[in-house]
Amino acid sequence: MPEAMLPTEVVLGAWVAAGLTLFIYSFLYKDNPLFKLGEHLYVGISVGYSVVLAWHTVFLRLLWEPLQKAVGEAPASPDSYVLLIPATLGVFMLTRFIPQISWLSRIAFAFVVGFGSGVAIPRTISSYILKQIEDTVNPLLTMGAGGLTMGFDLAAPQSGVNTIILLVGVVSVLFYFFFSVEHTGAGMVTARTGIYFLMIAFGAAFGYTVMSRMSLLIGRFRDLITFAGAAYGYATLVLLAVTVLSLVGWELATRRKTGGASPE
Amino acid sequence: MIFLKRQLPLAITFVMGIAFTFQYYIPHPVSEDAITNVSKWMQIISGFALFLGLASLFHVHAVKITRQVPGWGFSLALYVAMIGTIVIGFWSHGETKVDGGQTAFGWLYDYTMVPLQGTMFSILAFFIASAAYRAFRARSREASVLLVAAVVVMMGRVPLGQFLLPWTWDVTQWLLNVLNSAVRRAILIGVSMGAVALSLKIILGIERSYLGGGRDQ
Amino acid sequence: MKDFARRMVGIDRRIIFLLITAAILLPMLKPFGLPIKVSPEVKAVYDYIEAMPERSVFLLSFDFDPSSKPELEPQAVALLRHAFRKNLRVIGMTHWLTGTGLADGVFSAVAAETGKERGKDYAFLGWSPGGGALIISMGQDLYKAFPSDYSKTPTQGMPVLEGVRNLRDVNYMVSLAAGGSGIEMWYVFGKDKYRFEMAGGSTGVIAPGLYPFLRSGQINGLIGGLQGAAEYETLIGQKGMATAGMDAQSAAHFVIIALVLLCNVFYFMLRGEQGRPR
Amino acid sequence: MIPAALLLLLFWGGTAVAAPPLLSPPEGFRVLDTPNDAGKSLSLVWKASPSDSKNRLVQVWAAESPQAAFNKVAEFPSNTRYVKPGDFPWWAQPAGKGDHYVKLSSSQAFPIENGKRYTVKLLMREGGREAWSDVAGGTAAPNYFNTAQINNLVFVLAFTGVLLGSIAAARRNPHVPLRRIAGLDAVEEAIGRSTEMGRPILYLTGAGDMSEVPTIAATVILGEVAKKVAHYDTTLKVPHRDPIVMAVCQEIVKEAYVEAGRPDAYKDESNFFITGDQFSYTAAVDGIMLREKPAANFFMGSYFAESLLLTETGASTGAIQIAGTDSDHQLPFFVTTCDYTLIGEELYAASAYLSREPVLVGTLRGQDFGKAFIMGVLVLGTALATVGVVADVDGVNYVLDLFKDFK
Repeated sequence: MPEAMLPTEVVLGAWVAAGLTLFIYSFLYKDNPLFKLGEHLYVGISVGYSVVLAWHTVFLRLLWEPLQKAVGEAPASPDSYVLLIPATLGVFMLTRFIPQISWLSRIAFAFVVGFGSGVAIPRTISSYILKQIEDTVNPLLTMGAGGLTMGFDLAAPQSGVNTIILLVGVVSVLFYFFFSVEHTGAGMVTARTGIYFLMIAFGAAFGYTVMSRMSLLIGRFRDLITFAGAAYGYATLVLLAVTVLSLVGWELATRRKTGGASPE
Repeated sequence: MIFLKRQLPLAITFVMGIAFTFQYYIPHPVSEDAITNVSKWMQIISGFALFLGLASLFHVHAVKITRQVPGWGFSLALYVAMIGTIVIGFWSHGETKVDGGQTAFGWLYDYTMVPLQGTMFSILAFFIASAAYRAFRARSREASVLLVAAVVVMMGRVPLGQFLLPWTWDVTQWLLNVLNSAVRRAILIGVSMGAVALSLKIILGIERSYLGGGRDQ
Repeated sequence: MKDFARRMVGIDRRIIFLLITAAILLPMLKPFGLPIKVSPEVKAVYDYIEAMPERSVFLLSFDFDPSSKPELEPQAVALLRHAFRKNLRVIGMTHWLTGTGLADGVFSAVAAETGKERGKDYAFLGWSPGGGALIISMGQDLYKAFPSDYSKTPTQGMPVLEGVRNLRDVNYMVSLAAGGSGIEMWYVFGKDKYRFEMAGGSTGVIAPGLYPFLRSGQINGLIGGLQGAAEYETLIGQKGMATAGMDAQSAAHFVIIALVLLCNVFYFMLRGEQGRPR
Repeated sequence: MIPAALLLLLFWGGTAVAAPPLLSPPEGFRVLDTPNDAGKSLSLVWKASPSDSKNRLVQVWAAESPQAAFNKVAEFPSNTRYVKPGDFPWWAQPAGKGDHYVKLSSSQAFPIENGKRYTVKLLMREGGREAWSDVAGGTAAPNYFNTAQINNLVFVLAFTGVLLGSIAAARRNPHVPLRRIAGLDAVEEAIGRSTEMGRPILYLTGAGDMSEVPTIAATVILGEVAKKVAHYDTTLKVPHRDPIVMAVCQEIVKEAYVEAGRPDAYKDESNFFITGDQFSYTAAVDGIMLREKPAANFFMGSYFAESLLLTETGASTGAIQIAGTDSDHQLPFFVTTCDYTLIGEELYAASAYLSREPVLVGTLRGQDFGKAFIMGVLVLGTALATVGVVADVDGVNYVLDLFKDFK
């Protein structure tokens, strides 16, 4: 196999990435300094990244540049300065941690939360309530060429039998979350039906989540396998050995210090 | 002062809330312009809100370092990583690529942040397996139903399951499209009603905890 | 016998971790390649793009960050390959700040592979704060919401955006979502008012919660998790990362199923002894 | 038949040389301002005809003023563009059911301005034959209210009324009957067991901030748990990931101790901040579970991927675990790994049930009214829709349209 020459920064990157990945996986053995280091680096780097991007996007692109342009074009017009309103409110928001003037942040929050609540009400009713009712209320029978028929095809989501199942499911689960009456008699039957529906949906979600998490693992392993190649100087394999040895060393050192009990 | 601290925020919430609830029903350009401008303002304000979370992080770790509590070295590592990233980021003008070539900032992103974030979540794959082994029991009829549904979906969503037991594919499709939809829809309706109720209470000043502090403030 | 069961129930979970590692690693090193079935919800997305005329406007929103990269990146790549092959004008963006670099990388890579030009065939607008407010803002005036794209080129006058004033001029939109600020938000603040057709691609975790929207037609298709990505790869006839991962996925699922079954076997063996446990 | 047709063709063909034969022109053609919009758009309406077909084309010709020349602005087959059921509610239909309806928006080819009168006529074409409709005029204007969405507004107002009413009722009598919630009985048991074993109680309020319903519910339940803890004199530990939630919880716990008559036993340190980062927080809480082995773990509020890491570790220490969350994507894990789980809205209900605070009880009742109403609509609506199909009557739509989402 001919060895492709990779640029130095790519090889270096592979070593760093593989090392950090293995540090984090060392948590599977137990909580340890390597994991803690990886985790703190992760927080630090993502915060740093957010700061840089937020600065360039919010301050420069949305605030500074439009303001500069507007003021440059019409310095006398008050409209040019309108962006100072949200900027001021944004600064108010940051006063939350200065106790003497933290009340200023309430004004900013009031603005954001008020807008958010107002915007949400009609849209929630439209998309999450009316639209959902609309799709649940369907005729159970259809008028076909041969007169009235009811679809018994389970595989067709819109068939009559599935319409009934959907209706029973929605109503019984809604009833389970109905708190004004005690679940006795007919109510109990409905609520129990609701629970079974809930459990089936949770089961399906569990199965789907397993799939999701395994995919993430596959993605990470794919990188580790790539980095184990000769082109990358067998980064994964070397670093795996280093990680394992460090863990053993750490374990021995702490055992000696605490007299047998390993720390958590 | 009491007015500024207490009534003014409530008044702003009320006015904004009512105005933008009704905005939805008003197609007139005046109303459209209002939402265009205010939504842009919100973009800017929420940009600032991002720094709110950062401030508390800064504070917590600064305290750890100055007091030298156990593990303060990790806080120091966090600071170094954060400041390093910021410096490199500004040095690269916030660009990850320039003329097709990667900047130092882009390198940092690709080789540290991407693997770290991805790995953190992939750990859950292991925990989901051990949870499945230790906790996933048919303790009751409800738990059994959950278990069977989970196993069927796990089968039906991968090629090996579809190959060995082809019916799991169809059953999975039906479970997701009909039973699961019904439950999600009911939850959605219930939760949305909760959300609308909360929004109404916020607008009307009945619910004030978002302003922080005690509930009477 | 019961002793054995008890020992097995209390087994060190690190042994299970090793089992999972093996289940994923072995098929990746030696794949067995099973055929992939295509579900109607994925086919719907494919069909819609397939039927779009050339130079239609396709908006792809990357609403995830690196933590969901393995699931959603293959979806993004497959969708982009398809859109570029159909000569659509593609607009990219993200609501997730930390996903920006990732999204830009995917765009550049697929564009380079298909010989498409930034600014002419596609635009990557980058990240902007606001969530729902950003969508409303884009729905009213795209150029106010994004005065410049990710590489700081002014959006006004970009050839790819010719005739696009706001979201109403978008023909199709797909949100690739890993959580809250994704598909539902795009529907509630975007499609509901600005009337473009849209679909979703999501991680497995949130996919089941999106089925009510699929049923009611609020989204016209749904690509769920790695399996969904593999289905899309099958449809465009270009196998990629997702198809390659499906064998490992199969193996891991079967290990979990085996673990669940074992757990229950031991549970029933021990049940008599402890009375009826809770 | 054929000779007759031939004859007809011959006859018509003969006269066609002189003047094209007349097609029946579109009837009842009207131009109106598009209803419920922001202006700059006109709507065209005319009656459907049985002879509409895909071969018969309709062209729209419009002029900027009665004097100006007409330009062609659109063309489509005559059997398209109808008022379809579901497009408009019965109270806001621009034309009768089955009529033709075309929305003409302002475009570069034909800009439409508000307040200006435009004249429009239609041309019908089939083969070589043509027919013009009457000329009609209309003026575009922006509207102040979208009447198609009036049902949405009625919902908002009615729900506001019900909510305020039930909160007022709950203020008068907060002890309205609420159903028993199974998980809540276990709270007392868990606290009792902790006391017996002399181990602490761990209480988490979730990932959300104070603007989220589940977090508010979690803090309210914390108050009730703290009262019992104060009574039994057990240790309570509440690690936080949001400084504001922590400040709120400190006040709530303090109040609870005072109410339980044990202000001396209150410690500010029982609420403490760890970090806002998801996994650092999780690792730290897992550490607390393993070191201090709490006898009871409470997980209330909203959770994300960390849920399983927390409950799995908690289960391995043998603690009684009680969860309550509306994060539906995490519920499967709580249900499988915890002893009791308050599912979704049960969490909100639990906070009302325990605290009997009028606002919470009232909100719960208000939502119950809403749910009862929706359940009724679903069942009766399905019945009505079925009747509509069986009896083939359109009248049911007068009711069903009320619960549809229109734009």
